[in-house]
Amino acid sequence: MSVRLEDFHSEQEIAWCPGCGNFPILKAVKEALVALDLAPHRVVICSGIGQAPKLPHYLRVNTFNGLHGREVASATAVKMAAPDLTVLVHAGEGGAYGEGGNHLLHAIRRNIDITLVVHDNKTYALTKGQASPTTDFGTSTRIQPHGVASSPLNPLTLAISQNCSFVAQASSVMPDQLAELLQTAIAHQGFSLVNVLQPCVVWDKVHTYAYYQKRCTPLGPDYDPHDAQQAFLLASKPSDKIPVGIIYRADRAVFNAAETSGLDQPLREQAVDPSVVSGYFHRFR
Amino acid sequence: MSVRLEDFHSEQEIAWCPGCGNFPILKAVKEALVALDLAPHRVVICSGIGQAPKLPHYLRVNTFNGLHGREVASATAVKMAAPDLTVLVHAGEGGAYGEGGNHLLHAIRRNIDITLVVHDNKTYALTKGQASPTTDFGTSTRIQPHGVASSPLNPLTLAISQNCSFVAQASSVMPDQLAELLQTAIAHQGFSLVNVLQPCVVWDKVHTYAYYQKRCTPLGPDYDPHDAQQAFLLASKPSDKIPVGIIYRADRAVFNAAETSGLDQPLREQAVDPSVVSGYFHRFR
Amino acid sequence: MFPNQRNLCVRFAGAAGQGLQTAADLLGKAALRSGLYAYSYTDAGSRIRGGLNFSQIRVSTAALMGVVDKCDLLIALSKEAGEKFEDDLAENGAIIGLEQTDHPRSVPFGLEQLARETGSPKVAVTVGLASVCALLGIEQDLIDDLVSTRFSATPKLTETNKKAVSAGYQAVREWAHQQRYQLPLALESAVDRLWLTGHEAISLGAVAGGVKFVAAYPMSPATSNLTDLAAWAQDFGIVVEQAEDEVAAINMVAGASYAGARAMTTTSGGGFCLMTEGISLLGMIEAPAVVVLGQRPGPSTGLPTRTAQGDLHLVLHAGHGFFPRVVLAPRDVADGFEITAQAFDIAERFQVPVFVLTDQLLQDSQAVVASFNVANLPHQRHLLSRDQLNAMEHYQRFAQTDSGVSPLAAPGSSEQVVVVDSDEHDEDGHLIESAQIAKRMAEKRLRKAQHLQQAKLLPEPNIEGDLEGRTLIVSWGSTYQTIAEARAILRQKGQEFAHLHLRQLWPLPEELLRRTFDQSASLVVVEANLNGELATLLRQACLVQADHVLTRVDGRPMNVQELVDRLAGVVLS
Amino acid sequence: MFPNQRNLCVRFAGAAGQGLQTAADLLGKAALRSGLYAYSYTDAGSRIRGGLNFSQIRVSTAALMGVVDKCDLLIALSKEAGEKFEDDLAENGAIIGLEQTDHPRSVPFGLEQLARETGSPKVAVTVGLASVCALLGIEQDLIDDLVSTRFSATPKLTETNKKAVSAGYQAVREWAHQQRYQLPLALESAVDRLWLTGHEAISLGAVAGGVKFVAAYPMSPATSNLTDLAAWAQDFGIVVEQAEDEVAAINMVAGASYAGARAMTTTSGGGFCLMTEGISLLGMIEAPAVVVLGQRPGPSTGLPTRTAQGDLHLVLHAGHGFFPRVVLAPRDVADGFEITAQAFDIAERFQVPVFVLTDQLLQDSQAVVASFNVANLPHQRHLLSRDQLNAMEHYQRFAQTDSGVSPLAAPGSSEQVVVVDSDEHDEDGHLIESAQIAKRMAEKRLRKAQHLQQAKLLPEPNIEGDLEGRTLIVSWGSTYQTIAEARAILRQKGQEFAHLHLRQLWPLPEELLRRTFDQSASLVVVEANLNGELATLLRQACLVQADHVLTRVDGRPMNVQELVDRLAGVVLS
Ligand SMILES: Cc1ncc(C[n+]2csc(CCOP(=O)(O)OP(=O)(O)O)c2C)c(N)n1
Ligand SMILES: Cc1ncc(C[n+]2csc(CCOP(=O)(O)OP(=O)(O)O)c2C)c(N)n1
Ligand code: SF4
Ligand code: SF4
Ligand SMILES: [Mg+2]
Ligand SMILES: [Mg+2]
Repeated sequence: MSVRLEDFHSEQEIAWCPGCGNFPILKAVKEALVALDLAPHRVVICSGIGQAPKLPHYLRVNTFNGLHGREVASATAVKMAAPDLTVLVHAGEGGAYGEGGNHLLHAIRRNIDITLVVHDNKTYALTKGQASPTTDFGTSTRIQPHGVASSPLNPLTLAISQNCSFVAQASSVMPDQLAELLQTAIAHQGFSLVNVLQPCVVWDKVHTYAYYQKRCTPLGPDYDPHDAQQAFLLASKPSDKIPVGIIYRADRAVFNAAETSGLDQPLREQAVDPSVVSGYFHRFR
Repeated sequence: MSVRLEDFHSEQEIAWCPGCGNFPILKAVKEALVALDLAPHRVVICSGIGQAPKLPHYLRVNTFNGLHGREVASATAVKMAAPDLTVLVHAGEGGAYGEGGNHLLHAIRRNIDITLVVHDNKTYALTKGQASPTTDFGTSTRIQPHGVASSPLNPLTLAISQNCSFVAQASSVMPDQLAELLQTAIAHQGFSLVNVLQPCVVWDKVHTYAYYQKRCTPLGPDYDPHDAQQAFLLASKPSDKIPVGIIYRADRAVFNAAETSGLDQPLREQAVDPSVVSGYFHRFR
Repeated sequence: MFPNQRNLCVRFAGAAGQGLQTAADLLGKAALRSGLYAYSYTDAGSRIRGGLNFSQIRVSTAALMGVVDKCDLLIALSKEAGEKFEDDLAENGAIIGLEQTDHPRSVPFGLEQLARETGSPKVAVTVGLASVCALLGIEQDLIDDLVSTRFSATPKLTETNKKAVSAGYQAVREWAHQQRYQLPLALESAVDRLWLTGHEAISLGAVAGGVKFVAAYPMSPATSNLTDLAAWAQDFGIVVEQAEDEVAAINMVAGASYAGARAMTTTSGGGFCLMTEGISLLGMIEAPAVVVLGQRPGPSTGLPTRTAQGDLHLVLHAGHGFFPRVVLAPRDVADGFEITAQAFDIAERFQVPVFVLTDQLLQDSQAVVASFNVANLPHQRHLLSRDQLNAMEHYQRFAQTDSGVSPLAAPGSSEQVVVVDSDEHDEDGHLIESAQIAKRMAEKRLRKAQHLQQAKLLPEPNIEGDLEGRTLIVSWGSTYQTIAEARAILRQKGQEFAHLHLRQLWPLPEELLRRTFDQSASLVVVEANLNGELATLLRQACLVQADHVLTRVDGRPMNVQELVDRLAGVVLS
Repeated sequence: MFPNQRNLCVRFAGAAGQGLQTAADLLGKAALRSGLYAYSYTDAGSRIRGGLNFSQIRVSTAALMGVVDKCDLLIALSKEAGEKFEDDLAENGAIIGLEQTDHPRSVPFGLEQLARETGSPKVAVTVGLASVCALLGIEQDLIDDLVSTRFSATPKLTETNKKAVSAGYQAVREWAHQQRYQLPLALESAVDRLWLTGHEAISLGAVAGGVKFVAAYPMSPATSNLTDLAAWAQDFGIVVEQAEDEVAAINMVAGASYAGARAMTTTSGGGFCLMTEGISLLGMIEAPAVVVLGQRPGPSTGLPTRTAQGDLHLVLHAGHGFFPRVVLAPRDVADGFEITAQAFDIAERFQVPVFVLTDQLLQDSQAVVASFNVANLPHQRHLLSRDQLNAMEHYQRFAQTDSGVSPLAAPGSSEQVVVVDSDEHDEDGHLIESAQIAKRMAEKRLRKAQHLQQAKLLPEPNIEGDLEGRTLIVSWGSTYQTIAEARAILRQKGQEFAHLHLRQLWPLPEELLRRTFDQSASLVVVEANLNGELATLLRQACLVQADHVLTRVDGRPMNVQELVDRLAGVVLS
């Protein structure tokens, strides 16, 4: 029997604002999981704290809703412990690129098979609209009344620069393409970064639905995501057209925890046998 | 009276191993400071924990030897508080790219005028030779007996990807060029990253003096560091020639703490006057 | 209490985003300008729109800053708000809802309809505010004025809101029962008072304490201090930086402090945990710093927008290894100012981290308080001057002294260099391996801790009430006013309690405590946590066991009536 | 003690990189194989080459694992080593140096010259090792064998080292005084014993406890556990990951634990601080985990390669908000095995973080111990099986129970989903705002803490010695053997002390403690920190004030003679 949308139905009341750009993402994730025939109990969604990270409560799925900015670290371990499960991370860009920037860098290095979906709304939404790492230079906020003095982080070039094996951009305003991209990202073996441009209807009056509708431009069929140079150029060059689609792909060895452990079963299945240590006693004689 | 090498003389016993690649860096820093006529009391060197971070003790200079991986964060604040002083950071690549990776990312975004010198010896030397973020894939260490399973971080492309205003690479095996580069980096207004390839004679038998002597190739006079595309290509492409020199430069606004504070004197000079708050009382009536 | 009541409690209830806090704020300001007192606090969930929140404000003729559970006027800005809170109505209270209902307490008008008549249903909250003001007897002009100022940026909004104010006043005038809520006004006294939140008081205290550097990462309920100081940065000359994470924030504070700035950070429990390695660094390099910790219920993310007093032992033991520290906790809004201003002086004078423990209740509470006296606050820096430094042969950052406090210098002040190290170091600040030096420096830090224990930081706490043979209440932090009010009520009922409220939690005034405990018949500790943090500290410091520990752990503030009942129960038990 | 002494202390002293630890290791192994006991510890600075370090090893006919300050044989591998330590020679001790000197205690040969004769001056340390073995009466074949195995990778090195062994034996044979150092051997008993370090015992304990996931970031003195487990990973089936930082490490542990793995991390104080937010997360999501904390002197970086017991209160209060936890501390090398194995079972059984407090002394100490008994160790997992889960209508991760412990399931085990949240949550694991649920869940955690307090975790501690009317020594952690030996010496002098050594620091056996304190005449706490961490905990938990707290704060271990003197002084005072 194949997986249906209803399997993901959750009773939880959704605490997002009406019209929030997170809704299309929630819908897209469910659709992607259904399309991949992944049942709720075969999937773990990890998240931290923020608006985006509330997502896993809004579908029926294994959920590790941990700490702000640490979602990638925890998800990495979930995958190491349970390689048989599909592991997704939903994070705000504040968590993923701010508090948790270091984990992202090193997750890319590891190329562990998890999919990081960043709900990039260019603001710390849950804490009421402070600048986030992707807020534009000069934007004024309550903590930066004279304008943000740092340049925004570019997550795409960052990931490309470290040869991240899957780098994509999507937007809440193109929900079908988003669902499709998520499906590809989840299916991709290795670390996938999907930066989703998500309007926040409360704190950001610039990056609205209309803003993205006007600018988001799917990559053409000619675009070759395997060309790092081209990807770098595309992602770094400021332009009125915001590229959405798979920006970069690299063929890289996928992190395999079994290589260090030699185990072929998930760690939850491992029994305890204190007597194994006796096999080592000769080393200490 | 101009600054002399002897002004930097320190009585401290140097705890590095004989032949360590840190010695040429120590010498080069002193030379760069002398060349820039910067007296010891006008300079602050920040560092963390590791072999490299011991450096500031080995010259007479204002020293903030703080926490492993946090040197950039502390240095950022030293510069904000004392814009009149020259601020350098000496870090191991473990501190700068591992424990402290997030601070590096955000220091690049801020473009604050400090110079980060990373002693990149591809190992956690002080803690006895574990893999560091720049250790080659597959290298076996005591913690990675079956080989490092992550790809090495590429600090140069990382910095270029975020439009870091000054990105250079140098090596202990070319001490004169190193001193010159440091001089340029310190003189540069904005955040400078100098990745110094530093042989560790104890833990790394591959990246020896000979290894670097054979490979390190200064950039030619035709190389234009302002071209991001070219810099990215140069820094990302594996090659037998390791480029040393200024890899990338970008013209960017320099972080200026006075813009938020409106102060034109360093913070140490600021008096305390509780009565200033009275000027605000009308707001609360 | 009718008809002569001298205080009135108003609850604005509805969804996040409906302007509940703004309404309470404006009402408080109106009260202030009318010579009344006011106190408000907020009950909100962790979302930006929707849900069920309230802001409750007491308006009174004398300062009354306890949290109470009943309200006289419920301004229900949603149907659910009316239903959920109707049981919280005090005797003779009234419900002012979106619609007039057949609830016996409903006023004979509906806010939504009146709002719609002004042209915008969104101003229902303003109609509610106006009707409250009308009931209290506050002049309409005053509210008009406040509303105009608040919405001055958008003239259209001003217009609709002013219409809403009219509508509210008009509706009340038409209602027969208006008089019973009126309070006597005393307009002349307003000038000596302020209406401000706990976080504003703390932020102003930081300014008075000379803060020049703030690095922090947003986290409820401490974000507000960062926001205040960022907004005020240019007026007071403060470098304010939003750090990439809390680890950066505290290491920035350490760097700025080293460079001679009065530096602070502000965070909540989770963020504070990330700072603890840096706190230990401050201890080792003896860098002055102020950490404002806004408590909320844990563990972990817990209840992010609610209140608790669960981090006392956390700050007492944060950071590995031993080093001296000071822990202070303001008892109410006004105290936030005083304590924070003092914290900066103490930090620099003794070169220690000083923790200011606040909590969501205190941070987001707003109160009419006496205007702050700034004349007696410390106003000296404790840094060596250029001349003093130049006169020295060789400056040693960690020179041995009897008190353990070494003369402090900032780099760049003179030709001397300033060396600090997170490793154990010698007097010069250089790292060492020697057992002798290690011992000497550890003992220096211990001496400093002992010196702090002897030093006068804050004045000794008062014992309120007559101690002899009575039950003593011991408490700390934001519960003060609520306990004080509960005691007053109990006194009227013939039950006297003495009260000792600690503003300085570390070092503790141990001698005073022991003396006081000896004199009291029994000991009740009141605090909002699961495990009796203060009670445990008293065991440790004074070898005394509280007879009762009254706690509350659901993230909601203790209230006066609850305390009256529980304290009465304690005596009976 | 000559000529019938039954133990001999050898100090290998020189620079980092000279192979001092290897020498001690091989000597211990030789002792083990000769039926003797051995105990060694290391005194080293934070550098890779140079400086002045030593490894000191006691070889004895009975188990003697106290730290002593004097050595019988000083193997001085540098001139400075000879000069620095000559005062530490015991009566009748001898110096074996690089050169023969005119020091009255110098043996009539020099290691460097003998080494040079073998072709490599670098093997001076092997010559030294061999001469010690020769003096002890250990068979040359045995050492030859050990040296061959150690250098089996490089035949050339084996060759020179074997020559060095010969040279050492030869030199001793030519020296008249060799007999006086000989110990009686008992070869047959070797098979039941192990020679291993504290960190190896702890790492083996982790394996016996079923560890399946390790994430950590290197930090002295805890790196060694990470190294051990990484080396053994494939043999025992363990996922070992070097994290990018400590914050990642603990959040990985939380993730792996959620996914059903027995998970641990290992770190020291500074790294632990960075983990504390994650510790609070473990508390909130009730994830089992073991944290091995290797203590070293703080604050901050402190003395990175030295020892301390300064982080007891840190682990007791790490993480914001209240949640149950367990703190254990092995008392010696063998105990490291037992305690760590138990820690994993306790963690999973009660779904709490369990802290294993070790320190540099214990980690790097090496001892001959009885082979570990694995038969009685717990060997059950406490996870719901697929069948159990399938039989449930609806699995609730945080179901209410009397004990506060909810049935534990891992995601993927069945079709049930497992939901955890760092926010306050309901029984399903979903985040909530409700006051009622918040209270219920906080009380569930409190019940679990109380349940832990009642539960039998480790056996109650023994009181050693006769308590009645005597002074009681209370201690914890790595000081145990040194205190035991000091007591034995004092007993011979007619001064009896009782001794209570705590292996379980939290929850404390409060009742036993109170009973014991009541019976003893006075109380001395012995611990290696500045501020009496255990003494403070006893005040808090038992309302008892230690009469004396004997501390040491310079990063060097307390030694037997020092304790003998100080304990004697305590009784006189
Ligand atoms: C360690 C820590 N620091 C700070 C916070 C407070 N906090 C909660 S959400 C958040 C920012 C959320 O921004 P983002 O990650 O972009 O998510 P969004 O709400 O925009 O979806 C912050 C700072 C926290 N929970 N934990
Ligand atoms: C928070 C923290 N974690 C771990 C350590 C232990 N530590 C000290 S130095 C070091 C690594 C040093 O490597 P690197 O930064 O590359 O410097 P190097 O010694 O190679 O020059 C580590 C892990 C520490 N001091 N602090
Ligand atoms: S604040 Fe913004 S991101 Fe958060 S729920 Fe509302 S619209 Fe969405
Ligand atoms: S271990 Fe390596 S990096 Fe460290 S001092 Fe020795 S040679 Fe230099
Ligand atoms: Mg965001
Ligand atoms: Mg390194």
